[in-house]
Amino acid sequence: MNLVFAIIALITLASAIAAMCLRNLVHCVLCLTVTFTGIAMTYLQLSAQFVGFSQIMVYVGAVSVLVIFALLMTRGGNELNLRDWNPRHWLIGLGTGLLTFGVMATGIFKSSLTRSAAPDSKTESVKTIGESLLNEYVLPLEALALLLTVALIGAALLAMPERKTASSPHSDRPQTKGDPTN
Amino acid sequence: MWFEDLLISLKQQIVMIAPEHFRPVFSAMLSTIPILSAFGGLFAVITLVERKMLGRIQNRYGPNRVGPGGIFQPIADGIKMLTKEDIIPFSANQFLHLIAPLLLLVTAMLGLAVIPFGHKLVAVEFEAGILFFFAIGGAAELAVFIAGWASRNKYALLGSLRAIAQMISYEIPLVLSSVAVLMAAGSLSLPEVVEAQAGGIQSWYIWTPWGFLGCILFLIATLAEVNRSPFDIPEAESELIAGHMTEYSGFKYAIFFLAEFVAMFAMCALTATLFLGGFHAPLPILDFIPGPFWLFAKLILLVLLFIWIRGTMPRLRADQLMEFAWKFMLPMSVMNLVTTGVWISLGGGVFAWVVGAVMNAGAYFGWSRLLSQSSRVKPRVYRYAEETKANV
Amino acid sequence: MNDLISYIWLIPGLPILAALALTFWPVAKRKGAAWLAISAMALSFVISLFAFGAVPRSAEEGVVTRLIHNFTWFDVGTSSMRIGWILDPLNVVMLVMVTFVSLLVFIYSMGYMEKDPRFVRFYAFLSLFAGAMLGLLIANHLLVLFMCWEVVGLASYLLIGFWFQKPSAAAACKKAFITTRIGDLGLFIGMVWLYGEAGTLLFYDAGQGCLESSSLRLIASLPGMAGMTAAATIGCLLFFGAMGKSGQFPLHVWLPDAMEGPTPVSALIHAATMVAAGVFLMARVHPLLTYPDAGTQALSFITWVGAITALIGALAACAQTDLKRILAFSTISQLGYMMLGLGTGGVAVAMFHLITHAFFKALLFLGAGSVIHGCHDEQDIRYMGGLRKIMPVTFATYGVGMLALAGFPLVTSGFWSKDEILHAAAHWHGHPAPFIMALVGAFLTAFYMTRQMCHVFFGKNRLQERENASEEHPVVPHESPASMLMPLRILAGLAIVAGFMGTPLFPWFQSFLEGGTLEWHGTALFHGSTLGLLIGSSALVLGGLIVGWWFYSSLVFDPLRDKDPLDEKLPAGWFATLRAKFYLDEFYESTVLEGARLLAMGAAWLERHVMIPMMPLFAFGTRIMSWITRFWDEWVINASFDRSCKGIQNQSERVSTAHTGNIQFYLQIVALGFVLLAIIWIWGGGQ
Amino acid sequence: MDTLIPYLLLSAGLFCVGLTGVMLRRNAILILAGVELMLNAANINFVAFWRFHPGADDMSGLVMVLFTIAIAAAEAAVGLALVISIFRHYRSTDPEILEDLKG
Repeated sequence: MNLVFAIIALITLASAIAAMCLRNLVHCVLCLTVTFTGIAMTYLQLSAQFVGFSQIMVYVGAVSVLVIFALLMTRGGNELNLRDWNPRHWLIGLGTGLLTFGVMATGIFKSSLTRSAAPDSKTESVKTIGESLLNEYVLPLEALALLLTVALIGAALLAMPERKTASSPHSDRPQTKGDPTN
Repeated sequence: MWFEDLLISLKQQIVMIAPEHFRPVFSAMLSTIPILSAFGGLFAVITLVERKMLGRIQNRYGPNRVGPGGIFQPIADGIKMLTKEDIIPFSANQFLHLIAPLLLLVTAMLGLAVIPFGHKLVAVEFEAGILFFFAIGGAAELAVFIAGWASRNKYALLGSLRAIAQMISYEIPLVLSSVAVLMAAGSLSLPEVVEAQAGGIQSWYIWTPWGFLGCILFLIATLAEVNRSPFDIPEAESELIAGHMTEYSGFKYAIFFLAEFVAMFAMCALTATLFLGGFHAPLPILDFIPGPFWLFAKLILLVLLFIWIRGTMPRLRADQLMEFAWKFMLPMSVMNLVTTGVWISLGGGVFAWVVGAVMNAGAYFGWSRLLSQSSRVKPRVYRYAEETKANV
Repeated sequence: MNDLISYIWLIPGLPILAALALTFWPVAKRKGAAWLAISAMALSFVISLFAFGAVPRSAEEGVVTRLIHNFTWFDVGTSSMRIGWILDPLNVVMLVMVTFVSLLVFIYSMGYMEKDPRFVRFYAFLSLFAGAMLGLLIANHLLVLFMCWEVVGLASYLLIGFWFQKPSAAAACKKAFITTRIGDLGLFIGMVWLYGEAGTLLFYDAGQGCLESSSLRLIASLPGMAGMTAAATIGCLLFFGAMGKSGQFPLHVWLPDAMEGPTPVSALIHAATMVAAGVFLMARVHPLLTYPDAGTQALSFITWVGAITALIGALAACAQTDLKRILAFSTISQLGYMMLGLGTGGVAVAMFHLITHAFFKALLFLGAGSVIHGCHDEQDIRYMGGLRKIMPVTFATYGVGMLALAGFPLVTSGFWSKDEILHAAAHWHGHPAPFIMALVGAFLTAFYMTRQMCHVFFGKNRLQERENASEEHPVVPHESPASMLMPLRILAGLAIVAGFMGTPLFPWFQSFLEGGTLEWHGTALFHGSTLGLLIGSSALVLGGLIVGWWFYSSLVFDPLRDKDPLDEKLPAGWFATLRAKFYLDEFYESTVLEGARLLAMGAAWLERHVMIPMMPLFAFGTRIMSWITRFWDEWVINASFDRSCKGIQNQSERVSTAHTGNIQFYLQIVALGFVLLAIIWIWGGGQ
Repeated sequence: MDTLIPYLLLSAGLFCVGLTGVMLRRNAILILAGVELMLNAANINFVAFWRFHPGADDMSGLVMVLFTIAIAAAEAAVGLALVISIFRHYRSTDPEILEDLKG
């Protein structure tokens, strides 16, 4: 049990770090997909099947593909330089990240909540989830439906080509102010 | 029933042979190996049948040289594929190039794990089985992308992007039309869906108005999902050579082929499970014939239907394909959900049947009329060409 | 049968549905449209007959049994708006009469409007008109009644102005609408007042309605205006509405002008729907007026107005030359009789005359329509004449109607119903003048109807002498088609028969309306003053007929060349006054309209000679004010404000350097802040 | 003994990796990916706490995860659309150039 989890966690973390470090963007996304799959495996580990499958369906099936499409659509721009990491304060950023992790880890080890053992068997039933979605959480569910609709329309509108302006995807330079090279 | 019980007890006996620690693994292998071998064999048979049938449709013989009537053609094909040179393009990403067909095959085969082949004959019994099926199916898109991207070939990349766009678009009506069945059965578990259709041909879901429309939508979406003709644009030879498979050869190509067929089998098995009563016999008298037989019979019938469609239908254009998915399939499947809701709230019966039929037929005719009025078939738009012209 | 009450809405509902169908479905064929409207009306008539059978008669004197169906229309907060239908003897006889007369008018219109291009629209309006009137009849709620009342007004506006291409018709429909609206103002105020006092507008509601004893007691005890009780005041206010609708003096001026509409419309307005609404309203709220010691002033007001109207209408009718205008003034006069009867005798007396009048007035108008149709839209009686031979059916039926209107003794319905009114007026305790005015009116009625008959049907035909007639295209009068004659025949029969349901010998009508046992009063005719009054009124009527014949017989008089005999006999100027309808229109013109004009001129003068000269003064004041504020602005506000702005700007320039515009930098700050907080939390021993 | 700690540590690790990526990557798409990572880290916490919660039928944790997944998907869609829209204007997805509001 713990061994399986350790392997999964290791793969997940490693691929997450790879996703945030690699130079090649497509590789980044593929690593990200592995991370998402690892997280789904963690859910299955925690005997949350429904959520795990949802995770695979949404993240592996949809979000990563979306990211890939976005990547392929934003190619060929005026990349400033080849260095992908932010050159100015990458050390500060890294430090902040490590500091955050340290603080969180300290908090986790200090907390008394984490001492309790898991109940022996806890099964998630799809029916119960559905019932609590439609009883207790029906209002958030409806709001979410609205949000998804709005997001769908909004994303389509945002990504639509702007016909009026001259800055079509194939024109050479933007007409907007702000020279990006300074 | 007797057949399934026999199989299960047999498996338990065999598992006992293994040492204690290996029993779970052994049990899993005993569940999977028959399924995989059955579908592998089916793959061989179906490729031959497809070529023969297409030949008949096109007024020619089809393979008839190897063995009597060409029945050993699959074996010959296999040998040919295995002995061909495996070419990896120089600039391709070797690891990803290798892993793509395997990933595709794995996703296709994993889908079979939740299909109930008979009473209690299901490899893994998940409570959210159908969700698993679709989730794994979603991962196939990623495999297609990896194949296209790792090849470092423009045709391959374009083909894979087309395939992904198509699969994502058609996944929505696919899932929505199966949701209708889940609503009626009240469960996400496929064995329970099959149980809900027990009792002969008249209780299959295809005979309800929503089931009928849902089944048709599901079949169309399935065609698109497995890139079969008339939705085989990603592999349109005349446009994209072979799509994401352009840079593959030899055994990897064969694996692509196998994955595609297994995916088709899995989808057909799911169709049969959702709408055609799964492993149930059409008449209660025929119950003595084991369930797997019926499931495979239905599956093969559907596959033959697909081959027939491939032989008769011309290929769609890419923009028409997407318009069809978003403008027709999606509204119809949403409408089908509404109809299902009405059906359930009316509690079935003749009245509900009439209401549902009227709702669905009205939606179909009204919507298709509206669509055909609003958009006559338009010439293909070359946006890139137009805009450059405008800029010049 | 008692659940019929819940379907009673079908009676107005069907014609209104037909009207809607004809309005929104304009592709209907002309014939089909007419038959749709007619069949809807016929169904309403059948339902009305069932309703008539369903209304129970009560054997007890003064107690009326009513079928009531009340329901909640909508809820406002905790209180709910309840409306309802009612079915009682009062409205059931009206229902039968209105549906029947409307049905005949509908059938008649098929012939009369045959060539009109807006035939379908005409039937839509007619159906709306009749439907609204029927809704008014079955309403058990004053507001519902008022709404139907207004729809009746609207439909009358549409129908009177149906030939709106004629300027006179356009003016007439506006006049009708506005004049009745003046009366409606009174009705509306009365309604609001009634609601304020009684708290409900339901007429009958199991003891809670505003016309039932508990509310009546309350209203009768409250003080109203001008020394009257609230009941009397409300009654008077409601009567204002009735005055407008039923053409009572002085709001009767629209009624003669309403003759600009098509003749079937006139028939419908005068016989069945519009003018009857006012009388019906007063009959409906009659309990309010007759509550002991509460409504006497209102009743005498109604009586006087009725008597004056009866006399004035009759007088004006004597001098008119337009065929339909004479009938219009006769209607005004007869409506005056009804109000007189209502004021002196009660509901049954007025309603009896209303019913009989409806039949013979519908007959007269339809007959007049037939004459006009036959004479190719000629309406001036001086150019008619001799039609007796050419239009025999029209002549015979018109003669019956004329005799009924004049009140020819014993055989006609008008005699019996008018006699009831005279009887009631004679026994009125107030003043003898109304009775005498009514007698004079009765004499004049016979006189002017004889005058009209002589002009139209006797002598020789003068249609050729019209300017537009020529030798090549002679204007030849002809008899009307069967669809127009059939209603005439039916109505002629009824104009005679209807009277016998309310003779003193066998007063079925009174007992039906007011309750009480019905029996044969064999000697009632010879009882007390009844006989004298019968003989007296008969003599008056016969006298009127004889005088009329003597004046206007074709043997001695040619309308086109001779001066009107009445003009010769009367002192100079009297006849002109009568012909000009007592100059009432001119009076309104010079008072109301002139007043409004003077007001406008006054306002213009004020503008031109007072406001404009004052303008420079204002401007100068404004300039001075602005000088002061400018000084203040420049030397006090700006100075301090500019300095402080400068300071803020300098400071904010320093602060704004923190805004790098880089989200990642911001996020870093946020993360560090989080780390800081977490450290503090952990350091503080947080769990 | 199986405790919450490894799950929480995994979650914290993922969160910090995502955070660092968001702070340092120069491609807006990968910044969005980092945000997704952070959201997923939170989700792991939800599921882990649900698993270790003694109540039998309380599904709140899972429901929250489902909500988060849906919202994150919407966020990804809108965010990527924004990135594409930005790319059309500036020909770049580097957040550093988006500093028109710089003080």
